[in-house]
Amino acid sequence: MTDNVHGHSMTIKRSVDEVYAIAERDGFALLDIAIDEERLKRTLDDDGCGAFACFEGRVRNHNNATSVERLTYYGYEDLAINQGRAIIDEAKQRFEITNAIAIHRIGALDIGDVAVWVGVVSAHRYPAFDACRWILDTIKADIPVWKQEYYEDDSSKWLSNNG
Amino acid sequence: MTDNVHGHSMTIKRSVDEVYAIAERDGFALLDIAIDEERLKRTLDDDGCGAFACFEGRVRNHNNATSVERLTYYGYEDLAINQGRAIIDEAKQRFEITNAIAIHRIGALDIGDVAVWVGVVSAHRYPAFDACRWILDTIKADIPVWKQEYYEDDSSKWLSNNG
Amino acid sequence: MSTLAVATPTEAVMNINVLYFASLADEANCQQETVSVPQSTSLTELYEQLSQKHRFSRPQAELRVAVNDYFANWTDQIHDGDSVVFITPVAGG
Amino acid sequence: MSTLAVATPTEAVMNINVLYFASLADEANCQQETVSVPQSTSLTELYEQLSQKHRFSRPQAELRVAVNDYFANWTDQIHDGDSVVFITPVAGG
Repeated sequence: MTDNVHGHSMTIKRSVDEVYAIAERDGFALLDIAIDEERLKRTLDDDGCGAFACFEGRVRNHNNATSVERLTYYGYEDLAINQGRAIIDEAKQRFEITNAIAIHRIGALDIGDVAVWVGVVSAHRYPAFDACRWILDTIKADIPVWKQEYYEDDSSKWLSNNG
Repeated sequence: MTDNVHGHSMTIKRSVDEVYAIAERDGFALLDIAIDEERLKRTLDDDGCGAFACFEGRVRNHNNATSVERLTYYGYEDLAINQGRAIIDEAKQRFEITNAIAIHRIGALDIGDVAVWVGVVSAHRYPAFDACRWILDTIKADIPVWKQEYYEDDSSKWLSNNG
Repeated sequence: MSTLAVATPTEAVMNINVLYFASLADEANCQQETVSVPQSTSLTELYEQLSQKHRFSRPQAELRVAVNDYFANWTDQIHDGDSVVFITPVAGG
Repeated sequence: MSTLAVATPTEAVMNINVLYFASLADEANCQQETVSVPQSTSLTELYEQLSQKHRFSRPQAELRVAVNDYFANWTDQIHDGDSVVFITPVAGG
């Protein structure tokens, strides 16, 4: 039952190349396979930038004291892309940065898999750090992605970032 | 003349494998070839960590309004390694992080080359960001590395981080 | 396609495509449905009606709403053919 | 190996290995030298003497000092065989 009613939010409609093209143009996209961090990083190469800050959110093997086996992320792709574009645009206005890119992965992830990647380049270091953190926080607050944790006894639950 | 009196500070005494072994054990080393970011990142893999923050300081093509052709970094290797160990130890006490590694490159670098790499893993995201920034700031303040910028007209000057 | 009880044949109606995600999809037991509602129906009224139908556990105050793939205000008007999604607290990252 | 003028033959002397980096290497026109100084010579006195010899442009107040590959205090004592480095403002990153 779960797979039926969530099938539309576990995979994306776009091709992988489309996803990276959207990420390069708009700064954000959803992807349903492993994130190619080197590809995103290369997209940000800029001779005028002395600073590159990046963050990877990975699936960890515990949540508080509970052991986690795997995690499934579900996303509302079209809203995520529209909202992601707005977040990256706002980051470029708030901080002295040259460029920023983020991708959130959806689907079934294993321990250690990268769920979200954020990279920022700027001339100087503090705006890169500040923008990277702000983009991550704003993605976690506003991008329509949900997650369900699965435990050793095969039970699961919906998680929430804000209570 | 310049090369004679600075020769000892443009290359390292240790082998590349020794450098990465020291970085893995103590958290900091100097290197005189391109930094292998993927190798450092793999060293930090930890299933208990949901957060990986990293920073790359790259040679940019300008400093204020002046066009920069290349940059040479000079380092005092043995002091750098001792001081780097102290910095990483202190970072682990100050912040809720699991591990941290940084490498500073010395020698002649081209535009776009990575001069310094800092990576931090932790269970949660804010300590990773905070520690990464603190380690970078402290490296810039305390690690005995100096740099000379070379300009289009072949002139050069010593730079200083603190005036 | 389901029709809500409040839409009577004599009124002008609009068809709204509602998508469900996360716990709302579990509770509605579907990914999407098209509902016919009177033309003046507000987003708040739409959620109230669907909430009764599917016995959603989240009150509207805990949700955001998106119209045609953009976040919207609960006071925004909707029109025939619009796509509406009620957004439970997100949990990315 | 150079010997500083202040070290007279009747005093006990210590040999200190001094390494130079960055602008101090330019001004000293060497990477390192071994100097013989009276046994009670302080780091401050050592810098003063070498500064006169090489006409260093940086006053001591702008420098840090390292002994045997660790940062030291200017008031730390040095001993025969020690390695000393005067550290101009660093510029890594």
